[in-house]
Amino acid sequence: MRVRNPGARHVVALVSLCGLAAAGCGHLGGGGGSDDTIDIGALVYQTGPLAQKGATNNLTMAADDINAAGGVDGRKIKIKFYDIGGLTPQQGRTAAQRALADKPDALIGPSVSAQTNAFLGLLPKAEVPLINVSAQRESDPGQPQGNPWTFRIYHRVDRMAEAISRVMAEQLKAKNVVVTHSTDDTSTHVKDDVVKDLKAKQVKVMKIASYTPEATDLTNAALATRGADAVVALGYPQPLGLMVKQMRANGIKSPIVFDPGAEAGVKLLSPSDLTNTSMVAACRPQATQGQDPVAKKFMDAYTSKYPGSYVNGYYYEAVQLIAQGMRNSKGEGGAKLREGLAAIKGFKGICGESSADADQNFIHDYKVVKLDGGKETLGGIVSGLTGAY
Amino acid sequence: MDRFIPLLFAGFSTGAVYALVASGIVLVHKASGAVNFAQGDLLTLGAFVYLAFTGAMPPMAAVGLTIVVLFLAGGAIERIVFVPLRDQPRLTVAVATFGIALAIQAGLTVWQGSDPQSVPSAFGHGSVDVFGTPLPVLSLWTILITAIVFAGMYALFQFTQIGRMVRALAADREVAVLYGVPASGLNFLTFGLSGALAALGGVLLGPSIAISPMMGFSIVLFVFAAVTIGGFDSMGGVAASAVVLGVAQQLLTGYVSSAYTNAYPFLVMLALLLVRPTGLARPIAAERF
Amino acid sequence: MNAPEVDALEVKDVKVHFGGVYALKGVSLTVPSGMCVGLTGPNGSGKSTLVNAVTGVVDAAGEVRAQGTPLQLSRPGRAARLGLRRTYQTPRVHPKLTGIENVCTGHRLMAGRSASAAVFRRMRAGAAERDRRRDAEAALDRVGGSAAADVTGAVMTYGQRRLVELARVLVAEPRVLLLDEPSAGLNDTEVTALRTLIADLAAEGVGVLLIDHRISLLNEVCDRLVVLEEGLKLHEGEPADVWRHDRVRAAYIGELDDAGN
Amino acid sequence: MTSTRASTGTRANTALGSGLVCYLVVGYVIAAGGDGYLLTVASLAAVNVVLAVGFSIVYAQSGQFSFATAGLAAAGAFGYAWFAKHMPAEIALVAAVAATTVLGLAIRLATIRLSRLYFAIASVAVGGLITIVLVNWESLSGGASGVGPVPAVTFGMVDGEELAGVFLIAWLLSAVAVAAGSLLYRSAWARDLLVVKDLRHIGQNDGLPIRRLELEAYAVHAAFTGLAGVMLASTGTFISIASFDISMALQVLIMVVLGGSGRVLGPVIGAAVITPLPEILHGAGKWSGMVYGITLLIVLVALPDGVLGLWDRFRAWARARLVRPGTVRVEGGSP
Repeated sequence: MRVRNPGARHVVALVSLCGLAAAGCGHLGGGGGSDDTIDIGALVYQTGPLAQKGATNNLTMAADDINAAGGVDGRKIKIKFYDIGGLTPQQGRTAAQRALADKPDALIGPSVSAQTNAFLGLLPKAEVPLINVSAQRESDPGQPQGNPWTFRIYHRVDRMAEAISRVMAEQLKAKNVVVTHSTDDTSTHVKDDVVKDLKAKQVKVMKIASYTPEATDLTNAALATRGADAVVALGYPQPLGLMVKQMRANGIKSPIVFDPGAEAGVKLLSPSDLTNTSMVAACRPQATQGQDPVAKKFMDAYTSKYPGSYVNGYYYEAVQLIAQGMRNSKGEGGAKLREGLAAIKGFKGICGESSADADQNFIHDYKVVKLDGGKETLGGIVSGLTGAY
Repeated sequence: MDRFIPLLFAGFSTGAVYALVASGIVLVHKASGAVNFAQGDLLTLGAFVYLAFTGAMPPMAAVGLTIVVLFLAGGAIERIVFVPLRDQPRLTVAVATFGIALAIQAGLTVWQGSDPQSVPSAFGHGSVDVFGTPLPVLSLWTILITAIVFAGMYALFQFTQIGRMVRALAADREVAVLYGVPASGLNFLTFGLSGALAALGGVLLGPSIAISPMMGFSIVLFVFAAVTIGGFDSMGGVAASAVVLGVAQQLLTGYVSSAYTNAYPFLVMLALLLVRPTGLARPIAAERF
Repeated sequence: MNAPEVDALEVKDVKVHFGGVYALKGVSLTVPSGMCVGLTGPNGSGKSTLVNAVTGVVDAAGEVRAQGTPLQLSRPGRAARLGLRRTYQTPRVHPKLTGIENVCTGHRLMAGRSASAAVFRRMRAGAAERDRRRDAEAALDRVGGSAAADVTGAVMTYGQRRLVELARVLVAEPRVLLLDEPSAGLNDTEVTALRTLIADLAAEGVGVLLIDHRISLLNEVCDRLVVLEEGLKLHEGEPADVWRHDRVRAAYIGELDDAGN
Repeated sequence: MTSTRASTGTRANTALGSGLVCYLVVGYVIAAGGDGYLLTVASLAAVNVVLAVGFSIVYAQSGQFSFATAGLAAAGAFGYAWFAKHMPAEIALVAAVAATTVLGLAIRLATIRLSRLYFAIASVAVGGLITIVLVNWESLSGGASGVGPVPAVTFGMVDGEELAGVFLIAWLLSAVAVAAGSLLYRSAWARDLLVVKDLRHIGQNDGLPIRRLELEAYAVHAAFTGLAGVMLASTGTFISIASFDISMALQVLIMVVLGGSGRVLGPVIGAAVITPLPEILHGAGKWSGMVYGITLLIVLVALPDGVLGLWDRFRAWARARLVRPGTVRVEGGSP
């Protein structure tokens, strides 16, 4: 009597689940930080909503430049890219785990704060320092979720607010201001600080208009800015560009100061919409190349090597800083590299002068970038930023 | 009160575009009884195709060509997905349209990248003074063009032979086929028409916002609120509820709170569904409980 | 006859309309317990609409009592609680369930048929399931459908589907049974089996309303016969004399030659 | 006549037993040998298994299509994160799952009179609403930047900081969910759900409590989805509202459709295949989104019954070929 094999169906489950295990085991034997190369793991966005941010070109060029100049004490820099793929914290954590499995010397972080927070806890055990490219204060070493293995190359929320309010008060001499922001967390934090700073400088905040990051019609926010002699605009690129377009469409011509969220949004606006607008950014070689020979050299090299590609000074400078950190730590990774990075003072890079402070943030002088007519020119530098609180 | 008129007009113009998309969904539902979740992404596709064409030809020609391309795209979707799934339950067909939506979004991301892009307007720029307040020219054109299109469709469905056949198909598919209505040919036509409507929506909405491959889904969510209220079978009911929802959303955002902008259409829809579980218009498959 | 039995089903002046069309224009009939009442009439006379009205699937006006208790119309599922079951013109069986499983779904024993019981009270659920399967097998045997016990609905023959549906209805031990053209598509031996089954059910005190066109079946098994035409009761009486009634013949068979057949 | 059917009951139990043992062995192998990356992907697989089993019961078995999966999972995750601040993690788990079940019941009760198509659309709205409310409920969800570090569920058996241990607990939880799912699938209740799905009015006329069954199916879906949300928070140690967008509802749908319905094995296979797909697709880079959409289309058109359906058809085909000549096949009887 043929006995039907009861477990036959379950063999299928076992086989497919083993497939999962095998797919993973392939990662066990990843290359360690071998001696002759300095391995950097870069968490970037090749697919999903933030895809094609041009980060890969900037990182590759930085490594090529350093290796061309003889590398770090003879050791070549090798960058491996890990696609995060989306905006969820799980994707950030998975990409970080994949990078750490290859035992890199250093990591260059994602630009979404929630994703950075999702894997900060892994760094102390892996003893791998991270150059963080997101704006939230939570990832700073002193913070509850932070740890001493993170360094920030990007602007920080409170410093950005201080810079913007100083531009409004000192440069634009505005008396009546309207602040608009999308309700994502970073913009909300910057808005709170800007409002506090402006009040401290006796600048009247007429109205605060907020909109959701995925709003598709911003007439309400645009109309709220009517009557202000200057407008602060914070938030995601898409709604930011849309709001300015609807302000101009409704005949509102007052000057506007953006935070870096506008970077991608600016491309959506016609040159005429951009009259009387400026943006504050921590690292903007495109604008500082007029005054800064280092930025000029980088911009010329980059635009010739990758014509039309998106310039991202933060990623380029991050690789340079890791190389400098390695020089300070005499080629030692782990805790030594961390101390090497923390010891960087007055490093002359494409973002101007970078030096690590107590919170291990590198950039302290933010640049005011005028955007009139769609061309970027330097409208001044706000220095000595300590963060309002 | 200087904000009321601009908000009202903004509501009318977005409501008009959503009415176009909603009528596309109603058309597909009339012809095949299925719900098309990919209608919003067809609008996005229309906007990107129009953007690509504007580079090579004058705006009005680009608009015309985009409508033709989307007409064929709508027909192709009917052939590839709806015909093989004809006898599957309605939910499976609705789920298949999700597959189409995902494929369009991903295809656009590969083709155009995920950064938002701006689209040149084929119908005028800047603002014009109406009743003393500056209003975007584009939204005035949007309202006008949508009104003309709906009048045209009303005439098509009431007075022409094709229109009568489509309505017969919607009323009772088997009987209509028995009477010699060319069901498969008509299906292709109605899907094509819904594609063309989405293209028009894309061309009108595109220039007033920034387009990105991922925007289709938030549009279809809004439109579903309108379709649920207006009923799945009445073009007029759906168009009216789309405009009402558009205006309600703008006014509520302006005068109540802007944190819940995207939630207002759903709140209105849920409130209504709890009161009348089969929507306002003539109940279709009234489930008797 | 012991104390006067309450009527199994009492229908008073039931009206049903779809838009302008009046399917039932006020029909009244009673099915005493333990009796079989036939309901017949040309197609479109409102037979199935009456069954739908009684089971609350269609909006209806008028008054219906099952086992003496009044029934809220236009509310499906209420009739079932009062022991009323019906079958369908085209037998409805679930394609993915076997014969036994289809019959079990009709069983009234609800123990073990909840999510929590299935996971936490497995002993009780197991016992209840065995009882249901035993009753289902008995019901299938009774209607002669045991061959379809392990066959899934999709591959059942038409006859098997009819018998499984009949078993699903019987396993609930109904007090009132509405049979909607049960003899359609059956061969002679199956019709005789059906006749004895209906007779046994009536003997057990079940009130049976038999809707059919097979005149021989109606005459042999029904105690009374009701004829409907265009939503109205044309005539009611003993099967034998109903056919002699000229209006019935005119409506049903058209002009009859003198031989009366 | 002792029916042969009784024996299938015991045989099915051994099949479940052996299946679960295989499942746990795989979990142990991954926990012992896997590196951080594999543990993270496997934890996501465990979460997806629980999500898929819950969704397949409400969609494939009872025919109710629900888009609120992302909202319910978010409620489970943030509920757990909040409860875990005030009580031990294990009790917080139970509290979060219970809260999500009640939320699911409330949603279904409010929409019980809707036809299935309208409920599908209403569930999209409800899912969206839950997300919007959570984003604005700062104290619970930490707004857009999320909440963390969230304590891991350990039942005292593993060290909360240690990745492999936390993963093993999540895998055990998913094994419990699979076992419960299997019991539910083989129960008389699941059979009644099929009638609710395909023979609605007939079931009603037979006295089946249609609404109670639909509510129960939705409550089970909410409980499983809430548990999945808790596991996501426990293994991820950090959650933000960005984790729960509409793509989660789509992913669960693809798993159930691909896996096939009727048995708990369907969603398990669906989760085992779909979870590593994005990791494998990294090579495809920007084409991965396209592959997702097209997979869904192909599976729906070509494999309406999913992998399980294919496997059953293959076995029927194989049995018809491989039966030794001369064996008398009794019509319908099992050997």
